[in-house]
Amino acid sequence: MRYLALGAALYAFWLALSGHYTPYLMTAGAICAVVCVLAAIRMRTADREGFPYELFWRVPTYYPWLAFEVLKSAWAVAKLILHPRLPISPTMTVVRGSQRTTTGLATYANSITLTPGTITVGVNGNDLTVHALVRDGAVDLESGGMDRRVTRFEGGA
Amino acid sequence: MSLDLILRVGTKLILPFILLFALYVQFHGDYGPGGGFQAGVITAGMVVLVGITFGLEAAHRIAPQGLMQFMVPLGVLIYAGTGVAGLILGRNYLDYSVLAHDPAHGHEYGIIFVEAGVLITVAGTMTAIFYAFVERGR
Amino acid sequence: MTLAVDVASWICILLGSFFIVVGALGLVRLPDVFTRMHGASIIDTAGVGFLVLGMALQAGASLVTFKLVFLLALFFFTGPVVTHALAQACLHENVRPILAEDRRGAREGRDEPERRQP
Amino acid sequence: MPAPATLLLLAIAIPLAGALGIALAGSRPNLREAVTLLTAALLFAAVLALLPAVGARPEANLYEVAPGLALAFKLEPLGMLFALVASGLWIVNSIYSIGYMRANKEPRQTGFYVCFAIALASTMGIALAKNLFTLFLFYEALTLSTYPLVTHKQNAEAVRAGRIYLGLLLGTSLVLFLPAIIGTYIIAGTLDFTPGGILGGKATPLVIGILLGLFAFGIGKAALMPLHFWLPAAMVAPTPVSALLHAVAVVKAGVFTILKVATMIFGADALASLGNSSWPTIVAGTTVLAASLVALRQDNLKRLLAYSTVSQLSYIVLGVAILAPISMVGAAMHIAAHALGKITLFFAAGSIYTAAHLTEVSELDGIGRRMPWTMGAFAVGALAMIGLPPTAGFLGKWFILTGAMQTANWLAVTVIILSTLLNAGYFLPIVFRAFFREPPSGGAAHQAGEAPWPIVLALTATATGTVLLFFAPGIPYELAQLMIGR
Amino acid sequence: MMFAAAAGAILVSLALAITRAIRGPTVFDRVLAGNTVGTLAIMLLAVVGFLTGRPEFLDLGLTYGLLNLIGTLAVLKFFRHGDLAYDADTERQP
Amino acid sequence: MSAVWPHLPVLQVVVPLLGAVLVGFMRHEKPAFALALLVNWTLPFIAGALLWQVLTSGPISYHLGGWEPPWGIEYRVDALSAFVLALISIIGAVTIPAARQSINFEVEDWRHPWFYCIYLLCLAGLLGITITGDAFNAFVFLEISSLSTYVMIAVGADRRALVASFQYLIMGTIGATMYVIGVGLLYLLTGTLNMADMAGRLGQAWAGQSQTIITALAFITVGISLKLALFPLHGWLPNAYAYAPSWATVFLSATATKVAIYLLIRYYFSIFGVAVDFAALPISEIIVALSLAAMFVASFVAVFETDVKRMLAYSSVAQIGYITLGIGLADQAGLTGGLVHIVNHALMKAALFVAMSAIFLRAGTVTLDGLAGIGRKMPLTLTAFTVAGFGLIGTPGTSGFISKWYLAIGALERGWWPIVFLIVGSSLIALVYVGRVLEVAWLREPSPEIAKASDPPLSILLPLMVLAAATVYLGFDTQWTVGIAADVARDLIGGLK
Amino acid sequence: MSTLISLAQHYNYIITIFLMMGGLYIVVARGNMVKKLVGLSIFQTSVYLLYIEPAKIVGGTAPILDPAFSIYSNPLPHVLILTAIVVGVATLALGLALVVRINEAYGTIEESEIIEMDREA
Ligand code: NA
Ligand code: NA
Repeated sequence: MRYLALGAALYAFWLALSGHYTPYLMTAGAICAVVCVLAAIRMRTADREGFPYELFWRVPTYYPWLAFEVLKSAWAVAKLILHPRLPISPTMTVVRGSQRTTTGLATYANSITLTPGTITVGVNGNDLTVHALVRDGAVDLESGGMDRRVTRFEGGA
Repeated sequence: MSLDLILRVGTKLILPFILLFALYVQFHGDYGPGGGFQAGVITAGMVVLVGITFGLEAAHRIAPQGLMQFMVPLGVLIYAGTGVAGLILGRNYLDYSVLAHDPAHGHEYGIIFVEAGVLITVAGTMTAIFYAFVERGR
Repeated sequence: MTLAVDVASWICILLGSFFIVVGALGLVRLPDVFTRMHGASIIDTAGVGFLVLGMALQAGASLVTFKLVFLLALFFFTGPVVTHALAQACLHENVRPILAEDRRGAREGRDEPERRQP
Repeated sequence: MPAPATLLLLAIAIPLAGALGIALAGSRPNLREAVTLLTAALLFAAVLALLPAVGARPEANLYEVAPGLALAFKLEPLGMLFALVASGLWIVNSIYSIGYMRANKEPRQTGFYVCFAIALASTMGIALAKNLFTLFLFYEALTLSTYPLVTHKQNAEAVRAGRIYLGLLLGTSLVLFLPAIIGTYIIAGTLDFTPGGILGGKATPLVIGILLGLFAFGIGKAALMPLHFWLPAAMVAPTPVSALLHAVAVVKAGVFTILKVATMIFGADALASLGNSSWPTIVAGTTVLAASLVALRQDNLKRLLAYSTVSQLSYIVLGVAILAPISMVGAAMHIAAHALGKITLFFAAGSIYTAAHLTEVSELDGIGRRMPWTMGAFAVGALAMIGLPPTAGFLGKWFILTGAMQTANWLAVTVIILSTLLNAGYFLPIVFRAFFREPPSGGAAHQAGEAPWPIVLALTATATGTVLLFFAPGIPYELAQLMIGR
Repeated sequence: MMFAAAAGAILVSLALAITRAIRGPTVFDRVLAGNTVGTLAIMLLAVVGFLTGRPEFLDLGLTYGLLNLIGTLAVLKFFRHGDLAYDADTERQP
Repeated sequence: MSAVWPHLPVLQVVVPLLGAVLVGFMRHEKPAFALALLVNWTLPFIAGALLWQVLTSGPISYHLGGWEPPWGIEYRVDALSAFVLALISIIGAVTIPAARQSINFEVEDWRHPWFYCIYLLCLAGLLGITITGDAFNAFVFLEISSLSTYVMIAVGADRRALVASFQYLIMGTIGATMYVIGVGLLYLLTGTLNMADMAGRLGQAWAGQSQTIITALAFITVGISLKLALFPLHGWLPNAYAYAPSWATVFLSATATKVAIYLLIRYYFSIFGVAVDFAALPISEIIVALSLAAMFVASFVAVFETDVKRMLAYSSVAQIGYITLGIGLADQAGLTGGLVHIVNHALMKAALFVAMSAIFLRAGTVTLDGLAGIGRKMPLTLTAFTVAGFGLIGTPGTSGFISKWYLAIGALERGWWPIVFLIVGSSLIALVYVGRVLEVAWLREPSPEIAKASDPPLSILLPLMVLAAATVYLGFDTQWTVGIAADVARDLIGGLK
Repeated sequence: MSTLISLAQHYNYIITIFLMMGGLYIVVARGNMVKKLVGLSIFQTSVYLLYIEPAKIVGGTAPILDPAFSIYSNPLPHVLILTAIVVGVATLALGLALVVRINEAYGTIEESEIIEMDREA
């Protein structure tokens, strides 16, 4: 099932890229998709961690929110950088990710890193070590809003 | 270990797509920029990524070293051979129009062969170089 | 192409350019490698995002848009990975961040629960 | 009887073939020497056979290496004279060499004879060259083939001498001679030797003067001062080599080339455009006197002879510089005369070294009683150098002097008279010591005995030749006349 | 016009990033800057592609993006372990 | 035969290329060498046929893939390129037999097949540069040959070979890049990469775009000059030649720089010269000045070298100066001299370096002192060395004399008579450094180290003798050198604006 | 639009020159062989931009010659760029391989130190 989904995704990817829908290229695309799936299997990447298609339908709900977060913090950091006195207060903190799957945890960590102003510098078990450009960034991360979001995205709760 | 959680998840997700993208570039060489070379580079890049993420053994599993070394001349042979085919069939070197009844198709086949040759050589070379460096590092 | 879309795309492109320049500025201005990563990540996210969006608007619903989206996705998935790896490498090489405050101590020393494998 | 053209080529081919034969016979000394003598005899025969054809001036054009660079030979009177002298003296020199090399147990004799033969081939090439390119080719070949002979001993001194020899001869020829040739080619459009010259009226006196300078000093083998010192340096070589350098081939090739260039490249009127008592006269004159003065102060016999050669060569150059036809004749004849005289002297010096191992003039008291033949021959040679009858030396000098008087070139006249006195000043004392001084008691002079017979035979022959040439100067005189077109 | 402006902005940023790459001080600063340069170059490709009506430049951009990623990771891995293909599974201790 | 005939141009390149590929599959030294030998020996026939074809019935144009130029890549063979093709092919064919012994002695075993593969690749690249009529294609071939050259140098036994190779890689790449930048400018200007086409359009572009054209000219000149080691851009050459495997040095010294020179001539006389009036620019003066500098400075350095291979390398720089001098003089005789010297120097240098490889093989040293008395031990080798050495000096009766004769005539035709003295003067310096070696080799007592040394096997001796003989033969029979070169020069100069 | 293109081309040339000078500077100024190679790659990169926009006059004034030319004789620029990239990559790879072996042979990749070691040897 997962393999089929992967194959389908890959083929869609092909068609989207190609733009030339000659029979020759279409078939070639199909074959290539299959080849890739086989390769993925051989690389042992076609598992839940590597291709969590269960989560895909939740993407539209999570990523727009993330994008908005990114925009906000980007604006904040921009102001900091442009501020003549450069009023930063670099802070290290540890936040706990409540996700159960590695995928979920990874998503959380990446989301933190994606939002300007915070970077996941280390993962130890479920504890994410985070470097924040300003103290407030660290603090409201600790408040755990994003953690809950990600957990929901992961399909927990 | 912790490096590998994020690296692993991220990598696992994109690996198959990288390979597909490589093949896409390979087959669309005559439309956009590209063809064999980028395809080869990207393929090799994928192997490298596997290597640095999951270790050399994993890389060897999908790209055996001996095979890579063999691929280098093989690709060139295919490339040059295709040209010679044109020569043998009485046309100029690299003139593929004779490879099929309809010159246009002939050209297409020719291009396909050539691009395949390039892909094989480039992928082989790059991967072999990567392996060589790893060996040196040891 | 309607004026509205045009204007929108222009705004996006302007914003993108703005964020890119700011990010690069941060790369130069900020004091140490960790803080500089933040500058860089502005470029990777907001800057790239807006530029791509702007171009996508220009291109309309076409192949180009698809590719732009892929480009964006690439950045979204790989940017953090790279940054993270970089931070890891820094710590591994004992490149310590300049800190105004370290809030780790308070929250250390909790045993982690066994995570069931996916 | 082969055709003259063939003979021309034979004259060069015979010694080369000889060299090959000698190399092959290397392991068996007697056979090797036999080959040497045979080759020399054959060569002389070939050259003699050419003599009747001189008037016709036969040619042999091998082929054109490149436009303007033809490998070609042509028989000219002067060349004939030079070829005769060289090939004739080679026979004598070979006989002498056999005696000398064996008596002194010299190493690497095969190489010695091979190089000797090649040197002779080169000499023939110079003598019979039809154009400057061919001449230059063999001129360099002569330098290179004689280098191993000069460095024969292969000790440090020989190596140093070799450097000077090669550096100076090859150097001057490449840096001065060659540009002169190129310039000539550009101006005249040809390099062929032509009676009356090829440069006449083609260039300004300045250019002509520069070219003349390049030739005069570029032809280092003529040993004009200050480019003479390779000759004394080369004295380290075995005596037969010295003979080859001074009499048979090398220096003669130098003056021959100068004569040839003067008469057949510049031509009388081109030279005349430089005016009387021009710098060549001065250079030549200075060399004559200076070299004689140096010789006067030498105690080592061979060095003394070397400097005498330097001065004698400049007589010949002087003969050219005077620009009178008769003096040209004199110059030509002096080539032959000096060749015979000087080879006699060197044979004698070598004979003394071989028999008594003496090298310094001061050691020669009474040596004449022990080695009458040798010292007799030496006396004859000395007279030839001074230019007194009954030796050939007189004729050449006399003609040159006449020319100088005709052209009222008093500078030259003075030079000749002064130098004659100087020559007498350093040669006669030697003869006097040898015959009229008491030998030092217990000195080497007491062990009786001449040198081995081949040596004595050789030097007697050349001495006789020196005298004969005075009484029967026919052939050289005729040739010299032909040369200046009478 | 916009694209020209964007191209200009990108060039400026490139200059800044390169200055950082040159100034360092740590090798990681250089890597970071290098990565950023890569990103900017990709955007420049995209923009110039648009500017000159050559959308196929985007493929070039994607390619470059992938290689940029792989390159950076490889460099980091190398600095971390002095060994490109250090086997992850053998790395247990922190 | 008739089927092959029209495809000779491409075969000239494809044969060695395919050879390289096939050798690439091989894991054993014997078959690899055999194949390399076979390939090498076919090339002269192809080149000869091409030369004959060109001389009898004019230039040949071959369109890769059947695309008409300037759409597609054109292989263009005219007298000049055929001349150089023949030279390279013959050098390769003559020297390859000498390779095996030397390579087996100097290079690790597992590298042998690899080496022949790279060598054939290099050969293909050099031939490609010479035969292609496409500016960018020339760049590709240039890099193919260069990269393989770096490898050939790097496999030298001495670790300094690595550094030499690296330095060459840096310089060479800069050169190639500058060349391709220059080509790029021309491409922007004319929209074509076909050389002939380019030449045609530059003329029209000159009016408005002289600055750009001059810039391009500068880039291309510097770029190529780096590859041909024109003084003062020769820094890479001495070490490269000194530490590369002896046989690699033989091949490179005889061909690589020569092909670069060919390319320079091509650009000056067939592309820029056609479009631009060189008399207006000081190019000639600059080239001549640099050439003279090379002839003297490099020769002087050579005099003080104690490693004979390095000495010969510096002499190469000087000799290249002679060739570029001819290019700079750019008159009938001068250019002829330059072209002739390409051949003459290639042959005599090949002879000298083959001799060095033989000496290293037998005596294990190439230092001046190490060569003491070697003449007694290896008489034939040293005889050949001596002959070629005199060729280097330019004594009459050797091919070197012919070259210098024409160069001197050319200088006088230009009215630059002092150059005549400089030419002969520098050959005097050559006399010094060659003389040093000869003196040591012939007149010193052999040292015990070389007691067992003897002349090399026939596989080396024969090529050596052939090359030395050629040095003498071409000093007398010049119809194949001067004969062709004069015509080529006439055409090239005739084409100038 | 043509002014835009010419503008963009100006960028091309600015970058080209910038990269050339920068790369060359690094090659010359740095003793570390890896850095030299990096500089070299930068230097080579300058070429790619040059080939992006063919058949237009440098400085972007009106296209020269009759346009017919620039229509037909255009080997696709990206093919050229691509080839240049291939060459660049190959060179870099070879260079790095050399550096690795140099490091093994000398224990350093600082040119000055290596030269010093060779002088002593
Ligand atoms: Na971030
Ligand atoms: Na050379």
